[in-house]
Amino acid sequence: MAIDFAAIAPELVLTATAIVVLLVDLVLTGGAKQLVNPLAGIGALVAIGFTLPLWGDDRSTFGGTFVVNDYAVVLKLIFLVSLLAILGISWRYFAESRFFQGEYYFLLLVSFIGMLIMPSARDLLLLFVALETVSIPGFVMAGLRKRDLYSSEAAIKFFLIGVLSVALMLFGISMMYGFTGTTSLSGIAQELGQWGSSPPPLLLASLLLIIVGFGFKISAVPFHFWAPDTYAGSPIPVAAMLAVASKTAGFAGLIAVTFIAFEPFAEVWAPALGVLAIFTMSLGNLVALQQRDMVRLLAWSSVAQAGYMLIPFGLAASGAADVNEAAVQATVFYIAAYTLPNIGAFGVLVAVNRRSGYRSIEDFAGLGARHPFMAMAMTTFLLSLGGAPPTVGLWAKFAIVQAGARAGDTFAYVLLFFLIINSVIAFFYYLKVVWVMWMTEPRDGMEPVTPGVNLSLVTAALVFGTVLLFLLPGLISDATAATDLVAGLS
Amino acid sequence: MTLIGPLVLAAFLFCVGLYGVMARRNAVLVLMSVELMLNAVNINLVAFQNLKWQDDPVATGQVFALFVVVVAAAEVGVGLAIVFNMFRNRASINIDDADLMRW
Amino acid sequence: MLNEQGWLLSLALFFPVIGAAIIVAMPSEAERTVKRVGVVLTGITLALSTVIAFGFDYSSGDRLQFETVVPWIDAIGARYHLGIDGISMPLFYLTGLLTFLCAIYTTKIIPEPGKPKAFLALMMLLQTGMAGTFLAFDLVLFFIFWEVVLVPMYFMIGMWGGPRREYASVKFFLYTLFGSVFMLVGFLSVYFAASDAGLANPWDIIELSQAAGIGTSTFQTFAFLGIFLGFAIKVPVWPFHTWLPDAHTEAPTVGSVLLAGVLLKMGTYGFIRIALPILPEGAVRFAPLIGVLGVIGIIYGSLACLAQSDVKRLIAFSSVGHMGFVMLGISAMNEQGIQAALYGNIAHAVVTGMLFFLAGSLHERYHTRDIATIGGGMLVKMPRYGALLVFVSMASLGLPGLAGFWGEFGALWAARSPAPAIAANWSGLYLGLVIAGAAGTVLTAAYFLWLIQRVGLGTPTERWAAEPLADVMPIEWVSWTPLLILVFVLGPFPFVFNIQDPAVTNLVSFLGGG
Amino acid sequence: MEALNYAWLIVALPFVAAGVIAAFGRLMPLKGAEVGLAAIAIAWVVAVMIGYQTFVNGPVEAVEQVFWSAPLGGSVLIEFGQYVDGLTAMMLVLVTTVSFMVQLYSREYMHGEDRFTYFFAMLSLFTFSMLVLVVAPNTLQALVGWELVGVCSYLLIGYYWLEKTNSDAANKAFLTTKFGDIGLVVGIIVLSVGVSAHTDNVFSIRETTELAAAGMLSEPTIVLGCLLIFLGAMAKSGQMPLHVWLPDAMAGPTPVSALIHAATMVTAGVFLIARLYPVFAQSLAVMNTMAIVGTITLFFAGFVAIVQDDIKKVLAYSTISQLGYMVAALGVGGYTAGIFHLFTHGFFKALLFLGSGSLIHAIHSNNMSDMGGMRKFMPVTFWTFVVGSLALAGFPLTAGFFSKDEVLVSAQIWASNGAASGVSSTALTGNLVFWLGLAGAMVTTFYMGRSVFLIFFGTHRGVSAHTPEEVEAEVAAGTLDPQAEMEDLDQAAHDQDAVDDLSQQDVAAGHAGHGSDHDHGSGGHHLPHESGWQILTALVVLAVLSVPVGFLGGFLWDEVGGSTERNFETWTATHLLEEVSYPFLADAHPVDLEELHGGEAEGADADHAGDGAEEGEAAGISTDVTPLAAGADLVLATEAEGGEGEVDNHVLHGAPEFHLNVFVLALGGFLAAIALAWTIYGRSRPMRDPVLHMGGVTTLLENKYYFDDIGYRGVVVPVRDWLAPAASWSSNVILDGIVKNTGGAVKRLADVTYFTIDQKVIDGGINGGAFSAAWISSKLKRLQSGDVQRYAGAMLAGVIVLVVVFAAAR
Repeated sequence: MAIDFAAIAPELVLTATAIVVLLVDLVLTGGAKQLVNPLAGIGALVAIGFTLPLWGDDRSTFGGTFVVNDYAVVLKLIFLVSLLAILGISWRYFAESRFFQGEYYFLLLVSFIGMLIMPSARDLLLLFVALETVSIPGFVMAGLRKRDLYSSEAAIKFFLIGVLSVALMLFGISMMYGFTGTTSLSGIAQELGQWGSSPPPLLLASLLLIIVGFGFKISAVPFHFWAPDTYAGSPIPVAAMLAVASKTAGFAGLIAVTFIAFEPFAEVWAPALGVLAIFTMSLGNLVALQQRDMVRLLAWSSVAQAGYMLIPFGLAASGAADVNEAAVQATVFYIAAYTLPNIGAFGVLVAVNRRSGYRSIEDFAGLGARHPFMAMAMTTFLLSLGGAPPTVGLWAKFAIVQAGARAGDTFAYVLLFFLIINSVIAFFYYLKVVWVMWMTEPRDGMEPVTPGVNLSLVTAALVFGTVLLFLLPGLISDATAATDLVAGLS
Repeated sequence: MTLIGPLVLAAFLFCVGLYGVMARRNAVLVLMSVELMLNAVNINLVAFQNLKWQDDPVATGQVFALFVVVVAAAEVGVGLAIVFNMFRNRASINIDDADLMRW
Repeated sequence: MLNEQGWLLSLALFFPVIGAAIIVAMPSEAERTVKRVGVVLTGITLALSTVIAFGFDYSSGDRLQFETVVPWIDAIGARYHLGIDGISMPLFYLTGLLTFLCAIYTTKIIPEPGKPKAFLALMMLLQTGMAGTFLAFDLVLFFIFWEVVLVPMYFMIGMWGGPRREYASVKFFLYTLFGSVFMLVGFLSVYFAASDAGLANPWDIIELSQAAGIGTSTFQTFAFLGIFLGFAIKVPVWPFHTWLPDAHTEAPTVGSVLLAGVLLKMGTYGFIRIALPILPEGAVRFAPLIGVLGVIGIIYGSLACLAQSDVKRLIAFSSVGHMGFVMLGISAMNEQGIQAALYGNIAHAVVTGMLFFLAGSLHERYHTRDIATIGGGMLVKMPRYGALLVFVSMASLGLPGLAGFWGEFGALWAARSPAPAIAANWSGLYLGLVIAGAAGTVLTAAYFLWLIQRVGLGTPTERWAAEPLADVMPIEWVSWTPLLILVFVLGPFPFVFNIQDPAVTNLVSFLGGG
Repeated sequence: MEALNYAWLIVALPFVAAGVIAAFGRLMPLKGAEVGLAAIAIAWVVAVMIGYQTFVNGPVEAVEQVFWSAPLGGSVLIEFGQYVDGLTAMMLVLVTTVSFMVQLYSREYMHGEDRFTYFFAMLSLFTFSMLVLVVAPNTLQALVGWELVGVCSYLLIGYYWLEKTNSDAANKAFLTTKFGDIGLVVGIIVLSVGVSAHTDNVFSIRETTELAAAGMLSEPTIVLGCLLIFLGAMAKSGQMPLHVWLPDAMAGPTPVSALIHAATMVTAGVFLIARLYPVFAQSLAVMNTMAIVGTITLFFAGFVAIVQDDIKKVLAYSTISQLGYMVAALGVGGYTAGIFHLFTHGFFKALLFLGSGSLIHAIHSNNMSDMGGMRKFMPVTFWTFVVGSLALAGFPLTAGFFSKDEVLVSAQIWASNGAASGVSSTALTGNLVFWLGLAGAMVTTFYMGRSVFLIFFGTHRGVSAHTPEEVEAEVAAGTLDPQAEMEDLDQAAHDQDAVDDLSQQDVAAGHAGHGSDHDHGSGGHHLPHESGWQILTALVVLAVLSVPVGFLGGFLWDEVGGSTERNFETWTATHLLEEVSYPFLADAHPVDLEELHGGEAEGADADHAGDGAEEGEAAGISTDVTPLAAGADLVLATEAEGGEGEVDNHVLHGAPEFHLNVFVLALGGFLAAIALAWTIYGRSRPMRDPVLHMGGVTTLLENKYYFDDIGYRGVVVPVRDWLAPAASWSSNVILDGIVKNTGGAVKRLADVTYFTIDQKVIDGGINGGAFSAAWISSKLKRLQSGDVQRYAGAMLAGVIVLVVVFAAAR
């Protein structure tokens, strides 16, 4: 049982980079410590270089528990691109705040190793390990500003809810193992298929418990409570990581368990997740309306986004391969489309926050006059999050609606109805920010916005990507649609 | 040995842990309650392996339990660090006090 | 043949984007230059449109000309399908013309807080969105252009608007967005039904139209409902109109002109181009409702006008009434009705666009739009301006011989003899609609006369008696004259009917199945 | 005949003139008047040529040309063109003549006005609009002209728009006629949609009338269409109860009033009915409606005229009354009678208005109470005014005499036709029109007599006796409250007048100079003097015309050198009209279109489907109105001179025959009324004369009226104090009140619509959605308590709910 090193090359590269970063950080001192950032970036680029050749290949190793196919490649690329973006917005932020740079980048890279594993994992055990690999560094990163009460509070909330949900999930896994005798996803699917139409409630309960573990990760209502507090307390790049990459990892895991392992019981979990979707997007948007703190606003908005991404899950049906296919494609597309603007929004936040500590909506007053580029970028990102042109966010919403229309049943239209209502509500607060930036005067004596070259470039790249993908959504959709994702899953 | 004994024990342990997480205010005790829950999971896994799925060649349940133990250790390590940091910051490990951020 | 050069149309469509980029790249200190360059750039766009208008083969207006078909999003089979036919042609040209005139107008009159760079750039982006809606023959492409319009308009209202601009701009944005998502749901369900029906290009508007009805009657009804909501909000059809008065009242003059002149047309165009031919059975079911809502809009808009104290708001509500006539024409679903609706579109664009120009200049001079504050005597203070107001008001109230008449009359005529499928059940209702619609013309006349009397006639009040109020300025003459000429010419010479006729005949043939 | 092809020139010239005047008028030496005059003069020449050609050639084939068309959708076309036949030619002559005279007159009358140039442009435009209607080959073009006429009248009535009352009047005129246009528009639509079942050329008047005559249009289409169109005509032609705008329209300058009342506005309704007459004739209900509405109008409007003090208002009500005659005539089958009256009335009413304008010009007041004895100052005005008044009153051998006679004769024939075919309602309306028409003629005579006496006889009571302020006060009062003026006439109340005067002056302070055409300021009032040559030329020309035009269609035409084959009836009739029969009368026969067109191909004087029996019956009809024998072709029933079945055997007309009974009755009525007027007003105006305030002399003068008292109290008082006030009151209070309250109600409805429904319900609903979202949001955010253990609890609760709902419940 030889190990296919090509298949795990990206993970290996990131691991090596993480170790190198840790070592280099020991060696360097003072301002030179910040060089670990480009180092990590190079590692990420190399990892991308090892990931791209995997496109079009179906590989599997570790006894079939680790699978690399196009679906996994797409998600890995999303992770690596977001890693690059997060590195971009982290550089100045951490270089100037002078705490634990090496550790931060190490933790970040480790967390991403977990993420890279997630879409490839085809065993509950590997999924669990991957999840923990994502989470545990996250707990630490959330509390990285260790002299900050908010940061430690963020960490402890994140940690407690995290371990609780993992405990629940593990309990579910143990029960599932008891019922099926296997932890392999396809094995579980086979076993479940034999239960027919009347499974014991305990089996369904364990199924739901497993889903809950990922529900925490994607911050679905009611497992979302940690998210706003943690985002608000964490360093902003960490919040970006949690909102984007960590959430994507959660979705990757959720896709794996639901569409592969629990596919025969789609009639149980699909409506459950559909209802969660409704609650998640509605609550996220409604509470976001009231936020004054930009990070919290983005946090709630990302809760709401998770709700949108959950909609396709609500459409799934066992045995209906085309519908499930469309659903997975929609979710993956949405994730891809959501990554760029969301990191970008946090990036602008970093730019404004840098040196001034500004983070409330009022602090964005007159940004259009103070720093037109950043205001323009933020506008683009917010429009994309809302789903308005000229941004890729429009296609994200399009994809969800397409999946809904594809399913075409009543519940699908109910979900779409809530999607529409929520899109409107969401724009209400996105536009509020836009309004504050462009149509209000800056307060007297405001600090200037000095994003620095690095951050500006990253932001520009993200704006460019957001708009480019609007013009040519095929760049993603062709990738997501060309491969048979569901078939590729198993 | 029947399966029922270990399962009831595990369920009991899990509920105790859950209660601890919900009700204890001391962060360390909350951490320990989490450990209880994880151990309940371990009991489950091992019990199912040995009493129901004995012919599993790779002994999935036991292997899984090992992983859980390791991860739990890591979690507790991180958790204690976080609690410690919190104590340093506000001289309290009462998790009720951690409500700076809300709404 | 010139009319086979698809790239020309794409160039004309996307040149404003290039223009916007050029404007943005200019230094913001050189405001005068920026404004002039804006005129030149929009002028080039208009020139390109003119070339297209000359190259267009009017005798075969039912055929798509200047057509481009390029694969775009393979995953869903969406294509970049542009083209222009007799129905699109007037609207497309009008978009270019109005934007050009707005750019001219902006050289002298730009609302607070200035910033001509941003203003002109947004205007040009808006132009691409608007024009694209009329040229897209792929539902996805259409939807994209449709949505593209939102953002520039939001900024235009939000940055250069009146005191309640935040409220108005957000309302405009959210309301339209709300409708457009429903529309998207409708489009997608049509797409899947068309895929099931085996269409080669299930997004293609032409193919969908030629399929003459996709899916079951029930499916069509529901799909139509979704699409109806999207378009109806844009039109706006009563009772989805409430964003309009706010948006118009707060928008800067140029924004109002484009809003009334082109944006509202997108809704009716959508009905005619998409909703009716693609979902004929659904349309037949909805037609009486559309007709009733249209007539309610006519009466209701007029009554609301009578209650207004703000000139601009009054004109905004008048749009509700005028679009009611357009909807009445659409609801008849016959050639006359469609012709009337399209003609009403054009006429309303020209006339109401002109009225908004006038309202804007009124505000420039009096610094208020309150009818009571102005208090009359405009004809004494500004005779030419007042004469223009009277002239355009007359056109707006549907005076025969001026632009506004044919749309109204045609709609009423068409509603008397609606499509056979409708006439079979609803003949009596439609007669009632005709009478009520005709009664609406009286109310329309009433509020315009009232406006003229309260603003234009009589002696100036003390407040304004000594105030020097400039009569129509040269720049205003320049930017208004083309519209004034159109207001006049479209009356006795309704040539737009001729342009549209082949295309409308062709389009109505698709409705036959219903 | 080739002149007919150039009818468009008549239309185009005023339009070009209007454009040129508007653009360059201010730069010209005569401020644009020369352009207008030149254009209308050329147009007049062409019109007269067309008129002559159509006249000498008898009923001509209509020349129909389309210059420009556009598809209204599918095969339905919008067409602009011309349609010239006798009726068109008649209208062309009338409109251009009156317009020519009015423009000439205005040169002097409007001299020195601020917007002189504008005024002339508008006059040209007004003329143009009416001509568009006149030459319309289809109802759509007619509608265009119709509405343009409306808007031009709006612009001209509101000419003195500095005063709100004037613009109010303009609004009222426009909106009232616009109300009627609902009917017109819908009527045209109904008719054209009906026609569309048979032909593509749906708006064509020719096609519509032919199809109607052939009985191919359904009954509902005809009844609904015609009644709706008639509603439009009612508003435009001032039929009760939609006449309310007409008296107010006197707010415009007097030349405009002349144009409106004689040629360009109010005649439009009658003309359109005449145009579509074969359609209207298809339905008894429609005909009866017209007859009744016309009768009511002619009778009651006349009474209102009696009590007016403002000379223009007298004339306005008289116009309404005369329009009633025309409509009534059309309603009783008197096609020729109706349009003949239209034709003659145009001349003398223009004359009267211009005459009154001449007076007003001289005296700066509209009120007859300010005039008196004007005969001495303005002899030409006096004589021309008298000619006009006589014509209006129907004095023998004047134009009005012939035309009014024909109306009455038509009514009689109609009644007898109805009786013969057993259609009782026809008989009823015929008699109604005849007798009330006769009574109305007396009323007409009386108020015209009163006016002439008050203005030209007696002594001058004008501005020379008052201060300018008082003049203005009276002007104000005159417009404000005719009722008050009427009471002024009452001797018994004249002491009260001083008080009224005072209060009126107060009122006037707020309405300085309103209602008056002329506000030349108060610089030096002197004795009135005769107007200049331009005004007098117009007066004289019209006065001269007011007599002979009547002969065209009168029974004396033969005697003065005309020919029975070439008279007004042959002029204005069409072949189709001759073929048309009333389906509701006995022996109806739908027109055979094939035959009609075949006949046209053969020649203009094709046989009009006559047969021997018909001729025999027709020959039996004597000059006095003998009921027709049953079975006769009643439609064609009148005279049949020569019995040759030639084109002079007209249809739908009253005969240019001498009807002794009618003549005697009419003349008797005239004499009685004029005598009465003379008795009361002949020598001096009985009140408010300053002379009356001179102690004993006044008493003496007053005693002279003891003689008049009996007639006064016996006839005048009841009529004036009861009937006329009732009519006036109903006109001013009820109908006007309805109009006003309609306006108020509409305004209230508008307010409710906007403020309540729109802003509160609909918008409030939408905003309410937003606010409730915010409210819910503010509550929901409390869930985020900050306590991590509550989070955990919520999470656990979520798990339990999920499990219970989705797992256990299965």
